[in-house]
Amino acid sequence: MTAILKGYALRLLPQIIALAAILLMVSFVFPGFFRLEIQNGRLYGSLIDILNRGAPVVLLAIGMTVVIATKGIDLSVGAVMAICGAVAASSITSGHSLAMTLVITLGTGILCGLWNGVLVALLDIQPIIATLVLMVAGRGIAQLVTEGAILTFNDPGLIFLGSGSFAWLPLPVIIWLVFGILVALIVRKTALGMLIEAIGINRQASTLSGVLTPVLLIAAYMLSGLCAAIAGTIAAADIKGADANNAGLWLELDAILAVVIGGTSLLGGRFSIAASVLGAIIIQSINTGILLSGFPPEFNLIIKAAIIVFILVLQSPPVRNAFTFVALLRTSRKPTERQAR
Amino acid sequence: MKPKYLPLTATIVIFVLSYALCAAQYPNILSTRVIGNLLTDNAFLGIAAVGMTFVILSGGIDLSIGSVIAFTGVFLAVVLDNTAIHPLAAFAMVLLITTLFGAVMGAIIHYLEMPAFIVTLAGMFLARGMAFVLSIDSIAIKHPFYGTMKGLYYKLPGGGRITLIGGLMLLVFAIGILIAHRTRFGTDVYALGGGTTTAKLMGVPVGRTTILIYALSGLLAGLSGIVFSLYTSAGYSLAAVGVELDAITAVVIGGTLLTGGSGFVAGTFIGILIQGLIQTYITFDGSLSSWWTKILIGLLLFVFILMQKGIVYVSRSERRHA
Amino acid sequence: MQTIANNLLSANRIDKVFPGAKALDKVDFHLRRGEVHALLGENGAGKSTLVKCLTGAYRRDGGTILLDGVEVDPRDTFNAQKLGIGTVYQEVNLLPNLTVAENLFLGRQPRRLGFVDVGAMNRQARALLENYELDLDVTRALDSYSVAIQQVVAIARAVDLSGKVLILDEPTASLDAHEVEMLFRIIRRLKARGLGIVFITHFLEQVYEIADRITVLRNGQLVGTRDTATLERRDLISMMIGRELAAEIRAAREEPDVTGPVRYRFKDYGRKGHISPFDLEVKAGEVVGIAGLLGSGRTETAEILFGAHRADSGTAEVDGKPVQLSSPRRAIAHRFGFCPEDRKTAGIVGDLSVRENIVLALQARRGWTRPISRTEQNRLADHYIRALDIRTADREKPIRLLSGGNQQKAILARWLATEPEFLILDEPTRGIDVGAHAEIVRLIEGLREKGMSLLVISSEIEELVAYSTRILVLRDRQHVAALEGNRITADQIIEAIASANERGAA
Amino acid sequence: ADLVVGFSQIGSESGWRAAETTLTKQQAQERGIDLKFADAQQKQENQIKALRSFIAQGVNAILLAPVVATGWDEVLQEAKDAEIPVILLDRTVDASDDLYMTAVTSDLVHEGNVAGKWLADTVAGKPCNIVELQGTTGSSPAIDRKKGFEQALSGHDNLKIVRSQTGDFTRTKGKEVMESFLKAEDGGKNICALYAHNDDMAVGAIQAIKEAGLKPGTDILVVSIDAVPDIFQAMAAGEANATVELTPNMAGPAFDALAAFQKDGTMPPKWIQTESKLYTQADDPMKIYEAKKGLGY
Ligand SMILES: Nc1ncnc2c1ncn2[C@@H]1O[C@H](COP(=O)(O)OP(=O)(O)OP(=O)(O)O)[C@@H](O)[C@H]1O
Ligand SMILES: Nc1ncnc2c1ncn2[C@@H]1O[C@H](COP(=O)(O)OP(=O)(O)OP(=O)(O)O)[C@@H](O)[C@H]1O
Ligand SMILES: [Mg+2]
Ligand SMILES: [Mg+2]
Repeated sequence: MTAILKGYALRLLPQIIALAAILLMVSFVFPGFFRLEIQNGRLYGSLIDILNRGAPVVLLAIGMTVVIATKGIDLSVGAVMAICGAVAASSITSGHSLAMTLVITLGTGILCGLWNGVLVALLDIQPIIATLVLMVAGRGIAQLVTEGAILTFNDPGLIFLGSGSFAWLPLPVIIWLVFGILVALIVRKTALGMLIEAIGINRQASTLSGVLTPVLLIAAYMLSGLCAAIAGTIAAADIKGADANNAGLWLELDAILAVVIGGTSLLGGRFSIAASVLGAIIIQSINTGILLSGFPPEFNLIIKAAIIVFILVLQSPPVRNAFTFVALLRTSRKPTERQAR
Repeated sequence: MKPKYLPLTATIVIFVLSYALCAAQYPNILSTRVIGNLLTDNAFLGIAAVGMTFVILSGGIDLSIGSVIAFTGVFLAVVLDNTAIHPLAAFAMVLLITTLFGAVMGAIIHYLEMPAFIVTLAGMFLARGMAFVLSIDSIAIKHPFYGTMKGLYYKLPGGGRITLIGGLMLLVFAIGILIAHRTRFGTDVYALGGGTTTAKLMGVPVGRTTILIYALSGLLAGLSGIVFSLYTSAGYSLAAVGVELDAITAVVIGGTLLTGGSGFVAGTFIGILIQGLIQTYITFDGSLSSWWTKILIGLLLFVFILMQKGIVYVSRSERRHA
Repeated sequence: MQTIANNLLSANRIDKVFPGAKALDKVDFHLRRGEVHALLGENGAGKSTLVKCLTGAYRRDGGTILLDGVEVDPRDTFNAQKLGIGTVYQEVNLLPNLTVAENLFLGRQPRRLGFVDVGAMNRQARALLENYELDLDVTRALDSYSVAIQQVVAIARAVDLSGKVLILDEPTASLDAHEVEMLFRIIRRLKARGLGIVFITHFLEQVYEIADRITVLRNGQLVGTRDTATLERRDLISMMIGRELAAEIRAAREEPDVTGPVRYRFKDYGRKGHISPFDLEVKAGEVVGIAGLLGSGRTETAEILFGAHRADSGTAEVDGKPVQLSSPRRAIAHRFGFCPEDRKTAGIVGDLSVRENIVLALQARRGWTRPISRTEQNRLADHYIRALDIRTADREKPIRLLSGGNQQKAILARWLATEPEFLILDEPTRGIDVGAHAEIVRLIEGLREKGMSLLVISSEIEELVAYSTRILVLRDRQHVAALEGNRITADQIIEAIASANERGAA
Repeated sequence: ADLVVGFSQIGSESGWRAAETTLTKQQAQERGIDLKFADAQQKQENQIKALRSFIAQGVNAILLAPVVATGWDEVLQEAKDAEIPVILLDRTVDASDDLYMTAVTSDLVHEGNVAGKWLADTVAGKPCNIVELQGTTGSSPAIDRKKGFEQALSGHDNLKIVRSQTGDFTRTKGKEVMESFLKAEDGGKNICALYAHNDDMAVGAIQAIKEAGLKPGTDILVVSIDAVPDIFQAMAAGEANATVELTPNMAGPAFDALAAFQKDGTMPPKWIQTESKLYTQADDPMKIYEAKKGLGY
């Protein structure tokens, strides 16, 4: 058990170090960064903002991780967020109950995922292109629902999902924590994780071994759709309105980036949901850090790019190997002796 | 017919059919003006897409080209606005920069073994960030040389024009085809797409080829940026957002596999024309709301991919049964 | 002194360490001009690693390499090719998406005015392949040809590249007797020209037929180099496995009696463009061997039985009940198992561990909601690692890091773990060393005795004779003959294959 | 319809623009004009393509809402050669003014100026730290509205912009950026006013202010631009203080000018400026909200 935990910690080490470094850096440019206080019955502070604002990307990254593990990619998540936000808003304003609205919204997200999954798994269209279709059309569909305007609503229940709090934490944070743990458990406590990895590494061999490839592939995209739906609902609830034009715009790239920072290969295979979540939080820390720093906005992109490049270079195989090599040198005696046997 | 030509043929067939369909509804689409526009308006996209084709053939992807186009435009505008440097010299400078930019991305991809998607995504942020830092305003380029170049066109009967930039795109495609199919470098690109490890075992200089591929893509993105600045006579840091996705779409519609190793530069040309046709059709129709425009573009994209799959599938199975 | 001067290629004290494994430990290897030098050893002994160190595909961790008495240091394969070392690596290592001609001339295409002269390239490619009695459309993509043909193309490329040294790592694994004969003719010709040839194989007959000297590796260490003429086969085997081999495959067969009921019945089973409709009945406790030339449709037969390709004609019955075998999953539900021929693309799941690869099919059958517990997985993996003698540092090693033969055993383990009732094996002994080879043949016999039905495809006719209770012969994607009882002899099989062998003309 | 007019719209990136599209279509329908609508999805190249297509189709006139000021000379020249009048909507271009018939626009700099003046008058000499939510970096409204606002502030040493970041014209970003402004400026105690380049960002920021336990409109003054319906709701609730209207009905005056030109060749003035009207809480915001609600904002 401890060995497994240790392996887990080791797997997440690069992400944890990167996160710590960024937080430290931000605290240099903005000294009050680590301050936390309780206000209106919830924790209040920049750290909480990061967790809270990161919610959409964290959620998208959870689904994206599984899709990428199957050697796919889902470019449509941003658009699906917009669709689902629009659906939620229009459902609640047309008088449906909150429960009904959630069912319809999450159902819509899953349906979008089903569409992507069918294109990829059954029609055998390359994932980037298959999901590009919905990426392009999806925002149009969302606008169709809202008719181009920002569809506002006042339902306190729905708004609570975006800006309420529970146990001192903002609700979005609770949602992604619970959902992330749930998905990670389902994936790791069943055989799903291994089967998904097998598909991502060698689809043909997996099919020949009797793995239900098409079903699992479709399920992966459906999960991604569900994640986008939750993210879309939160994003809409947060601003009390569905903004079909801007909700989730370009977030698919952030989600993919989060997965990669989390160390999951874009070529599919081995994945870690916890690492992707950390990746998403890293990205949000950069974003929040930039906002707190007070640099002029022209520099936002360059700063973000530079930090990301730096993190990824540190994580790249040659650099990592160089580090492990140094580490190995220190403890070199033992393994070689075992070899000789 | 060889199986490898199937997707290309399918694309051509689809293009001709859809052009005929559009023309049946709006005969004006057959005018030389529309045909000339198709070339001129898509020139910058076409040129960038040639680079993208090479990148995708090698199994990579380049997300930075849209930003590089914007950067090029802003750079030219700033240089021409503030100095007395001749545009041609400025062109040379900017092409050098973008080529180097591509080469550095290629080197990072190869030596640090990082996925192209991520490296070029960072490149995308970086190039646009540089454009912002140079200037956030849109700057008009008033140099007389630009006017001269714009005055160069071949007038077709019926009012259409083959402009300098339209012609340049055709030239780039021709050279691209030549490089892809008639040089060792071209074959090496396909070889990388077939599998880096194997290519390496077979003696392909993987590092050099990777760097060259992204340098080429950077060069062509720079050229595309020059064309774009000629097209709009301006530099603007928010220009050409999402061009990389358009280019990828054109490459894929043109029958190139995103996994690399299979496809044609010529196919990309048809892909560009198909995209241009979709847009022309939508403007001719003129009754779609903003959202239906998006939905229709997505839908047509889907239909094209489906038709292509269909044609390839049908002719494969026919060959089997023959 | 004399011998050193005579050495074309000398490797001295080569070291290579992989994380968790010392693949080569101060290995010496000397290749003379004009000799065929066999490099032998068990699966995982380090043969492929040595070759890769020699050609720069791997950077060695220590040692020197001399070519023609001059120290060389090939940094990559391109470099090695320039030095005149041509190599066929284990597993076909060509590019499936390029044309045959491009594969042959990659990196050295004939040019005119700086541009590749495609016409000349194709012409030269055709000329080159004529030596190998292959009449291919060289402008077609390589992957439109079978593994065997790809292998021949790889050999042709390596031979053409080798100015001084030719290295062949298990080139004959997927070749039949005819192709092997042809390859040997070419090897002899090169040898006469003074090339040094390194030849890796697990077929000892071939070693004795062609090799002048033999170097044996075991566990990454040099055991010794001997002249073939003076080395007894028994001694060679004990050099390789470090002990006496109990028994090699029997050449003669004892007659097993198969009296069980017919369990699997296929009628008119076929698929257009793949394999002509055939009838097949398999009894419990029966091993049906399938023989035929390359591309005769053996693999296709196996794939269609397993549902990897859907049959478009005919019916299938299991125990008298009609069944639909429309997908591997369905077939597995009826307790079929299938070890594919192409382990790289259809067998191993490279990044997963040996353990996960072994439990994969079993887990897939149980469904994702019923995970096999970690303890159970460990037990299964350890059991088969021991039972099949899979050489791996531990069960958590990614399978792609195992040597070729050990990968093959792990795939076999994957199927045995599902306890199948009808097991289809396509070239199960390809790339497997003598010791293991004998084990697998014994395993097949053991499984049969337990009442399992097997269908085994192999290019090794002796092997088929040893374990088959019935043999089907295929030609041109048709089932043309069936041999039973005492008609199962190597001669009879060869005759059946050859009786109307138009392929020779092709 | 006898009059065919092509309309190249920038896109549908905001509620304001959707309203402009709706109104343009309405106005065209009322006048019996056949409107050919093309959405450019925020891309200039698409607008140029659309214009060329309109010319190829031979429309009678073109409405253009240019995404950016530069780069229009060539295609406008083509339209002129084809004798098709072009009317610019809501933004101008950097081209010689004989290339288009007229421009119906508001003055973006002036809008910022009006907002700044209001703020200067309201705080009346008291020291005031302002935070600014900019539009999309590089977009002309962001640049001009910033410029106008700063012009209005010059000479008022008591007014200081302490933080300025982009909120991309969206509610989400407006809220997120405001949250960090609040953190950075001592929980918001340091901030006296918020200037947002559009109402959407202001609406987002108002939520952030409320969630931080402050009263928008009282603790922090809120002034923004556009006058979309939702800001009137906020004003009615006392959470926003002022907004500067950018009317979405640019097409009405444009079609009027076009009709006059068609009838007897009257050339309209080169610039038809729409009013930049300031609304405050004193203007019965709920009534305006009701009136504006149906316009597709
Ligand atoms: N890249 C690698 N990383 C780690 N271990 C490796 C790697 N490549 C090979 N090995 C290990 O090195 C040992 C030697 O492998 P090698 O492929 O040289 O064996 P071989 O003699 O060619 O066997 P076979 O006859 O099965 O092909 C094996 O134990 C293998 O697991
Ligand atoms: N001489 C040939 N010319 C062209 N194609 C061939 C030739 N031989 C085989 N092929 C191709 O290879 C495939 C051979 O089928 P299959 O793999 O079933 O043969 P096999 O008997 O199992 O041979 P192998 O020992 O290579 O596995 C066919 O699909 C065919 O297209
Ligand atoms: Mg080997
Ligand atoms: Mg076979």
